[in-house]
Amino acid sequence: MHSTYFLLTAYLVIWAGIFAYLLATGRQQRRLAQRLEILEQRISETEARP
Amino acid sequence: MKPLPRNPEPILTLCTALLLAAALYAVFLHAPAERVMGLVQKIFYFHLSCALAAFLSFTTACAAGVAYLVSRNLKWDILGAAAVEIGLVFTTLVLATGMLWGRPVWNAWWTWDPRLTTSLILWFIFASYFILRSAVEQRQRRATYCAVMAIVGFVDVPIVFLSARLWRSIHPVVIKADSINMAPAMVTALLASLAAFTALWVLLLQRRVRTLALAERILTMEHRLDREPALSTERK
Amino acid sequence: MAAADHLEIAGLCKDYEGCRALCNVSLRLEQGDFLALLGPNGAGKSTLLRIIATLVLPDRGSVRVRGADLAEDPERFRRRLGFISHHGLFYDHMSAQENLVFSAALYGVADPPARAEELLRRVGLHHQRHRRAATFSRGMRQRLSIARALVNDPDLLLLDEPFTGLDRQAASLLGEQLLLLKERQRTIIMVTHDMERGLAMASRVGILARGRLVFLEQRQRIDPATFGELYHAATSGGRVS
Amino acid sequence: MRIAWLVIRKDLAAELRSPQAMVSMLFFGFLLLVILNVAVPAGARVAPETGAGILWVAVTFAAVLGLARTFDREKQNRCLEGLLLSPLSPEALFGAKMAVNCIFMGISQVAILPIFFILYGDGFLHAPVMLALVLLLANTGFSATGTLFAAITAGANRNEALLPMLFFPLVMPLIAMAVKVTSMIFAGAGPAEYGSWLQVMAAFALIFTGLGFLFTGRIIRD
Repeated sequence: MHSTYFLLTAYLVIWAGIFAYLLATGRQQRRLAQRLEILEQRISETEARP
Repeated sequence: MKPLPRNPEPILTLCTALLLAAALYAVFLHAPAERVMGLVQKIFYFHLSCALAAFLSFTTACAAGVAYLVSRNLKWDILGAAAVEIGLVFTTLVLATGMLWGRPVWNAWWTWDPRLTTSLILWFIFASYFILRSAVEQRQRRATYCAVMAIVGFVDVPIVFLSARLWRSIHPVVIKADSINMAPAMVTALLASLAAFTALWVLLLQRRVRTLALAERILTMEHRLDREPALSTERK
Repeated sequence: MAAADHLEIAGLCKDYEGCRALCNVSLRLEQGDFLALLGPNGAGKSTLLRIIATLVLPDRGSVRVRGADLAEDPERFRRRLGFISHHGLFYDHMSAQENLVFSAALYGVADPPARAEELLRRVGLHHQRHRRAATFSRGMRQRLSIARALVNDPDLLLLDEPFTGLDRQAASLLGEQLLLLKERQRTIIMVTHDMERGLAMASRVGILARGRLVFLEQRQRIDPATFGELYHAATSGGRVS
Repeated sequence: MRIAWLVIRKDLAAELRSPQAMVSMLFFGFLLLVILNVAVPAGARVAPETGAGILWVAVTFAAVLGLARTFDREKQNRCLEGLLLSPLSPEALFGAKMAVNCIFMGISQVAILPIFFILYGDGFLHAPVMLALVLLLANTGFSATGTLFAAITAGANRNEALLPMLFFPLVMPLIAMAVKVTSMIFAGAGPAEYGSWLQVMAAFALIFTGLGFLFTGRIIRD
């Protein structure tokens, strides 16, 4: 019975690990999207000028 | 500038999810419990799958390193960085699950078994890849250094394994002995989880490549906007 | 001694950090040409020189010397190459003489000590030859670095802003040596933003702006009086493509 | 070959004049031997494994200090550029620097070993020739890997701390094997028992020398 805890922990670790990684990469993606937005704004501003 | 290729993520995500569900079903409901080790043996399926994903990552990183050195095209550097990153995640999982398996089965969290030792040193080598990455500013130089690091690290792995084998030659090769007399349902479960993790690996890799490529493009455009006097605007 | 005749540069491109440092630069030089490359900061002048010197690999394009691609046998090409920048390229812990002997040996000069001796006299460091370079004054260091660059009697001499920061004595010494090399039909490429000096010494003048070679002409056909305007138009105004 | 020899001679002469690398390697090696003596209970004899471990900690940490200085002198006045502008090929440069590092390590070990035997007992002194062979193989592997990564860290920003972090994970198998063989020698085992280890060590040295020659050109030029 004791060994079942290890089994559960192992699967928990795998899912938690993958989930945490996805979370971290998702956050990076969002930050990038923000930067992209600012960038697009800057570009449209410069194009508006002669 | 090239448009990014169409996002294949939804289909891939769906496939991965289905495969993972199938693998979970096969592991927990289809495959029988192992007689000696009991339920804890079920760690093995996903543990080995993580190891496969890690191996795929580092092989990809090495191949990408070679491709970069030959072509000097930065897209290979991005692929390499993404692969090492994912490889590091999966190696961490391999080490963690390995310890959680070893504690009940071998009655020790850690033994200097060749596989364990190799995984640990591999983890160190590729963690240092990121330290190197963050320490080099200049883009092409960083790519070259990292490509060399990935190749050298990959070449080092068999030597690590060989030396670890010589180091503790008494240790039985646990996993191999298992897989030979595995029940057919166990083989099914193993194959299902291997397939699921390969799909997961592909999903993660293409996701990371896209993100890193996007980051690269944004950085370039910011540079360009800052540099070109004709296009510059006031930054707030 | 066989001199390197024409240097042929074809379609050189180089990106740095996603920005164009060089874009499709092509040019040919005859033996004995003295090319002054002008251009504002960041125009790609140094990059071009460093590619010719095989210090940097181009992304695209080739450099050929007497028909042979540099990438194929760079070591042999460098045997006949000289390079002067504002970095001394000599060792502080060695004496002037040791530095020159080492360089001469590196280039496979027949009798390194004799060559070092000759150069020390030429740049006026002979009486100080046993002093460590670290103890040299600025002007002496500059003269030592000129001597170092001439150690192999180069067929092709590359100069990266050689006159900036030189004191009067060193500048006139460098000028003399350059004229000497020019008389002996050596090919020289000098990157500078000093327009007057470029026009005074060169046989051809080129302007590099934003990584492109926007102007290239024989010196005789340039009118110094109007060149300033021309330079301004070429570098700031439009992209001449 | 001739040209690589020039660079070796220049570096050795510079070291002879002001032995910066040597002093730091020796000082640190001695220091480690003394510090690690704390781990040994007073009056107790050290087991061969522990002794070998202590010796190799001192040797490798001293070595990395020397390796970190590989390109130090080439950085003043951009002398590295000067070498790259000369007919010297990057491969010859790598060979020269690797040889210099190997020589420095050898000299430092000649001084560290007697101190080790004084502090930890001369009962270990069994097969000096075999010990020298182990040191030679390890030095070759260390200097090949170390020179390659010294070239990399010379182009990076925080290079003092960077080299050990890149270097140690890669040479870990080499250190492990060296410790193992040394402990067997200390325990009085014959060459037949550790012959296969020496082969793997030689293979490591060979592979990394090859990789060094292969990659130095690209590393230095980018």
